[in-house]
Amino acid sequence: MRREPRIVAFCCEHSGKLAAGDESSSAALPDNVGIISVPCSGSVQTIDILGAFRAGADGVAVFGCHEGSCKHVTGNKMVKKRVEYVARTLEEIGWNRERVAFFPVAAVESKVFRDRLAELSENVRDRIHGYEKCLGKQSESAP
Amino acid sequence: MKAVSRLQQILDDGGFAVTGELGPPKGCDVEVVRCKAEHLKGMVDAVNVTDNQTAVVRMSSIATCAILLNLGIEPVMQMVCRDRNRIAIQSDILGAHGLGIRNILCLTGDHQHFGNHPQAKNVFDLDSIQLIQTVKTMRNEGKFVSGDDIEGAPNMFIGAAASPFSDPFEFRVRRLAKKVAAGAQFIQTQCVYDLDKFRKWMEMARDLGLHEKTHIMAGITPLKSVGMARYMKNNVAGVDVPDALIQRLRSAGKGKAAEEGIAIAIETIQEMKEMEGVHGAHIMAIEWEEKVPGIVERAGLLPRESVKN
Amino acid sequence: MIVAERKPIAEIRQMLESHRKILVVGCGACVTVCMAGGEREAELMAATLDLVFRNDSKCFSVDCVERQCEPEFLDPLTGKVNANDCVLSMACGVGVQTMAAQFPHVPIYPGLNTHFMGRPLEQGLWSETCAGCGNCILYKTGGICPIARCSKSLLNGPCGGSVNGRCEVDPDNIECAWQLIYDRMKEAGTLDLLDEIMPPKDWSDSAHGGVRRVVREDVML
Amino acid sequence: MNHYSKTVNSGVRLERISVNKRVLVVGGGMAGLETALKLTRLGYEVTLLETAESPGGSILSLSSLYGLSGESDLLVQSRIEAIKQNPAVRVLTGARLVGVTGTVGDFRVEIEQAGQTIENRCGAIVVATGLEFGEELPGTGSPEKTISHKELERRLVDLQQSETNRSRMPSNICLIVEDEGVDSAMFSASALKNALAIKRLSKSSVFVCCDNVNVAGSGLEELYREARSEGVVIFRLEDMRPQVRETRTGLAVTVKDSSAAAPGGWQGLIEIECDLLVLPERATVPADGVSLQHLLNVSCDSDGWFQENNVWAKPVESNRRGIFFAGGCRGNFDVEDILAEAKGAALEVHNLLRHGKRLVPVGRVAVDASKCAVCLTCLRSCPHDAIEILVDDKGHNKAARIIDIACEACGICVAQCPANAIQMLADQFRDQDVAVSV
Repeated sequence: MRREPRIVAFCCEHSGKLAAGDESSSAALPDNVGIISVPCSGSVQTIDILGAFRAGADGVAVFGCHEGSCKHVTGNKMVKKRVEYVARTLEEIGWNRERVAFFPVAAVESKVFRDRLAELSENVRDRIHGYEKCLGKQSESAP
Repeated sequence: MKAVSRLQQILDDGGFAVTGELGPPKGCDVEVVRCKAEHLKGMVDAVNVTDNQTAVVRMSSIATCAILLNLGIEPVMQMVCRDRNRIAIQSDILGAHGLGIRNILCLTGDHQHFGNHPQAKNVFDLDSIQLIQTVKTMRNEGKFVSGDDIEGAPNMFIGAAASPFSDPFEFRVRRLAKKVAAGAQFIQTQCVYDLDKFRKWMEMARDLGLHEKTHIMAGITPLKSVGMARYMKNNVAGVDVPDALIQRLRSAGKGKAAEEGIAIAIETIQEMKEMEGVHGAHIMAIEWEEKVPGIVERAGLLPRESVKN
Repeated sequence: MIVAERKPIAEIRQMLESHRKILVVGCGACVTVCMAGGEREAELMAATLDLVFRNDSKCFSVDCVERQCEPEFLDPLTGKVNANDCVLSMACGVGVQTMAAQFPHVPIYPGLNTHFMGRPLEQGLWSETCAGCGNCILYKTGGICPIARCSKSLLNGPCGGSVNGRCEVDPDNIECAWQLIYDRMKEAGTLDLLDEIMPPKDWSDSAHGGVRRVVREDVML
Repeated sequence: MNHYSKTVNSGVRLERISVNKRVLVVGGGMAGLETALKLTRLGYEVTLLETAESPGGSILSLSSLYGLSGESDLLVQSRIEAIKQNPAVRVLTGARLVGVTGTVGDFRVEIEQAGQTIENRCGAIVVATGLEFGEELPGTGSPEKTISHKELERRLVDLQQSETNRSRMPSNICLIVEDEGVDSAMFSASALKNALAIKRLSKSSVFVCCDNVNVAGSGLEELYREARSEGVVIFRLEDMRPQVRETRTGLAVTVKDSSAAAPGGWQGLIEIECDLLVLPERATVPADGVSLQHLLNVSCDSDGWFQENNVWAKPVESNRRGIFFAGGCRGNFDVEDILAEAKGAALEVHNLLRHGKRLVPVGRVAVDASKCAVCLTCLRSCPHDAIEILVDDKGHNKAARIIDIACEACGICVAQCPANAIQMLADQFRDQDVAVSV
């Protein structure tokens, strides 16, 4: 049976978290998405992202403020570089680099937030099904 | 001191010397050497043989020099510090002398990064100035770098290169002075296109009296095309082709650029003949040896006087 | 400090293929500071390998010691090392070898490529600065080492490949050390020092003289 | 799977920390003067630094640019007087800020005045270093026919003084008012004022090319009408910068006025023949403003103005708590804006230092000194300058330390530390959270 890709979204509490809305908000988030609120996207460590994959996530999104709007000035720029580093590491181990992405979003851009998540889910979906088919045969076959 | 080579004889006698250059083949086909040598024979006083230039593996400089000697051409053996330590360098100098080679041009050598073995480990045990000093000590004092005595010292005419167009410009002449102090008897410069800058450099050299302590020969490389001129300007460190020159090649029109390049080379040589302290021209016709006779002739440098050792 | 860099995962993967229980050990000294093998990087390495081998039922554990190049700091690790099949050391080559000497019966693998002695030019960018040649000449060259910082280790001035202060070997990334020396000494009014010909260097004090040692008998026990 | 748990202990507490109620204001221009006055009214003692020999700032030399009536002169003069009378303000002229250490509530500053270095302590710093106008004009290939607005004003003064100068005024004058998107009432107003002056003093034709005639200011609407009725021709520039080319007799300026364009037909391209072109000078950050940015370790935008346009920071706030900006140093031209900012900065300072005490959460972020390699990564990474290196009695570095009063608990240092030596104790997610969310 086809399952939805599991997505972990690290969300800056000044932008991504607000864009995600809370449980009472009208447009609820899909079940396959887990939100983790962070004080600044710049506090998301490389190990946290890898940790999410180890815990079984299929894709990881980091939502931070738009360029020039980070409350902590450089946090979004820093995490962008870390996300790129993880993407390269994923590539190195034979995974698809598109499993992880940084998305700039403003607190009010609730739709953008959902669109980006949907994008990531789409990117990841095909991969996981291909991957699950080969499970047990080859270890590195996760595309 | 008695001249050890025809080149030294001409220079010491106050003549305007002409040297050519021959790049050994990337294989063991001696015919290639003969063919190139044929163009140069009788047209120049001596022929430089490059030592794995731009760090591309070729037939060794010493062996090629020996082949030239057999063809009746006087070689200038180029030796770089990139590939040999002081043991190999001194050993090769002894061997070269044994084969009858009497001119040596001491160079640091291009970095292996530019060649066909960028993975190689370089040596640079000595630098070019230390190499000059080494050859001089071997000849004058009969001693190796270590201070050990040589049994039968090599008698070499020692040359060095100068790069007037590299940076820092003001340090270039000081470095030349160091080479002369180390024992360089003749100097062959990097190709000259920017005559104004060269004149300035010569003036600085004359201020230090270097033109009387060594024989400076100007490097001449005829440009084949606009593309080559641009390449030299942008990609070869220490070569500066003025825009006016490139424009001149361009306006020569299709198929005429090569002819114009040769004309420029001839004019440059003629300028050099008039410049105080310049004692010769070193013509580096890269893979274009067949043009050398024409250049030498049209520059009014023929016949090359026959000097006996 | 000693500057190192993580090895490609593919190479590490090959080393570890046949082992099941793997201990990744970081080092708290130079490689922590150059972001190559500290506790954080050791954890990252384990996490990455855990993904690589996710279907191979391997078990990774992580530890970090003060300095891997000192046996005393390795003693507390003995139990852990013995409980594992092999060690992936995230130290420089010195640390890896100290570890290998300390635990002769356990395979010790290097997780890093050790590059050079250098300094950070900015956060995240390190440059080679000392070649450890054993005979310092910095007092003659304006405090800039031509052996480590000139591509040809020239001692008597710049070669013809110096253009606009850059080295022709890689103009974008390498400064011409001799231009730096020249500028510095010109500023200091000590250019005359450069006119002296530096004789061929005695390389016997450097790596070319055989394995080197430094002995201080007065501090020996 | 193998878990490495992060050691977490909770121990965040609130502490009352004393803060210094003296405030340093850097720059004695309109913004600095106003901030100082407002601060004294709120009960603070102020040290006011001015590099020049007397306060007043660039507004005095630029007053004609601002001035519709010379009122800006008065605005400044009255404030200078008020400052002089005020015992709570210590004015240091000919003085420069040369060193800053410490953090909010307790900055230690070094001031250089007449070759002497004065040390001072303060709880907050307000930067009001202003702006300057470069004389450099974009090249048109015809320098003698191109002048700055400032130069035009000099000529207008000559014109007023002598009849003979009037006949020498070129017959066609074109004024361009646009500065790469900077839309300021000051620019358009001064251009209109000057255009009107030319009209009244000579027989010249005057054209004004303007991004947007800004009439949001007192008297500006009237000025605009007056200029129009006197025969000043105004073009509105849109999506095309004016193109200037030389002609045999003078200059030709091509502008595109879309309000004149015919839909689907003529695009509104108009060529103005003129023999004098007046271009706006560029406003720039003065050199000492740039060095101040380094000294204070505050961020600026790509043009060098203090304080990037950041939605999270209030206009006058910097990335460092306790350091504020006001006025021209932020790229502001407008007198009203400058005064409003000065007030804002004073209130922010008040908010921070009131009661001389500040309640600070302590221990949200903590350094494990035994793990710290003193690699300086956190020190370099912290956007708020809230990290220092602890030093022992002998001056040896021991470990990094979080300066709680300046810390914003963003977690960037935690993420950067290669030794895992910094922990976030509050509000931080754990690995378990990740596992749960998956």
